[in-house]
Amino acid sequence: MPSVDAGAAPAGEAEATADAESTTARKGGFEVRLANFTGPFDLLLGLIAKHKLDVTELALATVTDEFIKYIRRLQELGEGWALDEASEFLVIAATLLDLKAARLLPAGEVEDEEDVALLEARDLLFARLLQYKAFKQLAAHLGETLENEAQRFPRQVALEPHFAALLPELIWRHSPEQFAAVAAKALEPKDTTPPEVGVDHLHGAPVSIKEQAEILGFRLQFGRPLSFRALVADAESTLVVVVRFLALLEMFRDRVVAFEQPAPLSELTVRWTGRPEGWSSENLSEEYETVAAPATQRETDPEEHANE
Amino acid sequence: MSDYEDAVAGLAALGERPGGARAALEAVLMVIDQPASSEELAAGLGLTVAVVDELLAGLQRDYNGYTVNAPGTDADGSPADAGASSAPRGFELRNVAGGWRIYSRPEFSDVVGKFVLDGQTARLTQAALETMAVIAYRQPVSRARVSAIRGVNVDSVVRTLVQRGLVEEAGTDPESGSLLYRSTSYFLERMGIASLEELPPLSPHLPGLEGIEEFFDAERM
Amino acid sequence: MSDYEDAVAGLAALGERPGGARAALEAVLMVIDQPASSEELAAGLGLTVAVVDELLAGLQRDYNGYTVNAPGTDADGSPADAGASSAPRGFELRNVAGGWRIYSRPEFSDVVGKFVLDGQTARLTQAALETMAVIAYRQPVSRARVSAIRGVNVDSVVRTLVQRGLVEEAGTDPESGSLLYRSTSYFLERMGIASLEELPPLSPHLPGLEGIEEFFDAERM
Repeated sequence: MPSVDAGAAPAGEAEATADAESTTARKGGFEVRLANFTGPFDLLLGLIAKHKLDVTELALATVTDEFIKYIRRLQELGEGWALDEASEFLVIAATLLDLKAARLLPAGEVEDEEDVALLEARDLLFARLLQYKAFKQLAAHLGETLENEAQRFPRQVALEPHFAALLPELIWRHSPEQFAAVAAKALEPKDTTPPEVGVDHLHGAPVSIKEQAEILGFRLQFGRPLSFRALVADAESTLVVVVRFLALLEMFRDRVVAFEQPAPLSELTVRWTGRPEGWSSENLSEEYETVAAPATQRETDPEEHANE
Repeated sequence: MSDYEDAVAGLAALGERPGGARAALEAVLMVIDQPASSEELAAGLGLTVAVVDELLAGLQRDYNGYTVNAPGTDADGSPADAGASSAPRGFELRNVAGGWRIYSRPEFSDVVGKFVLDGQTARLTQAALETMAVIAYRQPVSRARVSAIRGVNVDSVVRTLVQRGLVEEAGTDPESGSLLYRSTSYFLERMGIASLEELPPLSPHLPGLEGIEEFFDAERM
Repeated sequence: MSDYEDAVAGLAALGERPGGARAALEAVLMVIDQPASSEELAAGLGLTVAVVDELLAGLQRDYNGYTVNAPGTDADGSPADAGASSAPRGFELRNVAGGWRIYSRPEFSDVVGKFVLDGQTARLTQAALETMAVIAYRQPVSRARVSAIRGVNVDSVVRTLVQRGLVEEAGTDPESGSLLYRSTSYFLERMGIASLEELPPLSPHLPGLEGIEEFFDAERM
């Protein structure tokens, strides 16, 4: 089903390929007509179909070049191509490239671990591709059925007045102010669901900026100026070093510490400048409070910063 | 007589379909919400008003249970009457205020009334209340837009609000062609306010409204 | 057998009216604005489900244009079939999303479309269809899992499907805590099927299913 209602297309996928098509028309020379692929599997299936290959055949290398050429083209087009999509494409391109490279090697020698891993990667790719193919076929069926069904119009007429009159009188207890509150809540943007980013592969222990600021504050407030090196001497991991540095920046913004560094890359000395009492890490700038306020959120914050 | 030729052409096209022009007319009558005049029906079906009037009369008799041979049936043997039955149906075709619509037969109003009342509550659901709020503050607004704002499909809820007289149709969107809805004077009455201007402003609850507005426009379907 | 007695009493009362129980059922079908199950209809009419099912089947045949003597018609001569006609009507009675409802016949979609302004929604994109398929066959399912199957992020597509009322949230996964999604009854309605079992089976599309299935369960997010 190449004809896709572009008007209703959700952002991302359709836009990227729409751009791609127009560019192809302009530049020419690129043999693959950039159809409206909905993802890497779709593209892969498209290329396999074009070469009349069976998905189950070991001829994927034939389409690898084209696949990678296509990715490169998409990359050149740049904008409108979402990061997560790009990475999916690249993961598959990398797998294909591996497989293609493996085919250039003498056959029949599956001995070392790398070869086994490659075979597993191939099986994984095949399996995912087959699964996707199945759902794509079912999607076509859904599309046809929905289209056929749209030919029928259900009877859903308004209730005849004498029946409507039978309905019990509506109970309405909302004052205009309460109603406005309902409206404000209903009109609040709900689109706060963050895209699901997998963090399973991250194993950093939870480190909180406030917690580290508390430690730093305690050491500086009741002692002499300390070098950054000394302040992080007991840090058990790089993550703690990073978080302590961020905490210092926060404290600097709150004007409770000052820095001294005689020359670039030389020793950084930190000095307490705040009043001796009345400071606590709870007073850190609001920006961090909003990020770190909920107890559950706090744990993941340092990780996020560490990632950046 | 181009009208006549058009009508014949229309009849021919419809005649090839199962049930012919009569069934086409029935199909329309069965799903339209607002009564339609014979002129409107004729225009939509590509038939002359005379032909539509005849078909309408045939359907009316048919639903009322006259048989093909009963008195009052046209003798011209038009295909419209070929399928007429002998027992009245549970519905009837009525011409009300210049428009035709299919209604349930009054003999069964007690049964139908009982069915309609079953499961009806006197209170609006939270979903209905929120939808009402969005319509009141964003009117005139299409269902698609309310759906986008609320993040769920609101078709049946809007129908309930219309049925309850709190919301009414307000023309169509010139761009998308979709129906627009607005609040009714009954809504104002229930809120105890004289006009929409008396609705409390949203700004205190909702800072940065402008940005949100854009956001929803971009997301529009 | 109080059920039976009730049913007989109901039948008797309705039987005295023109068109009888069949017409009463038709009258109710005229006012419902969403599919009604045979149980709901039976309760509203004071008939047994078995009787209502038989009446519904009779009406369905009747609207489709079978004559009384046509094959497939019950031989018991129930009043439901007394008025059956030979030409199909412009509408049909269908069992969709677990309930019965009257629809205009698809042959007249072009004509009816002119009169029904807001009935139809825009077509789904390829991406939306694929996402819908995965959710329909793997429900309840998280977005992450749908993404894994489709190979692309599906957040915005799922949001669109939720707004269109085709998909809804179905709690959270006890392990990962991520939101789960399932298809709605509106999806069944739009598909014209009574339940999810009527979807074509997935297995023929998946070669060598056994091994793969295990494999994907392991991959499950």
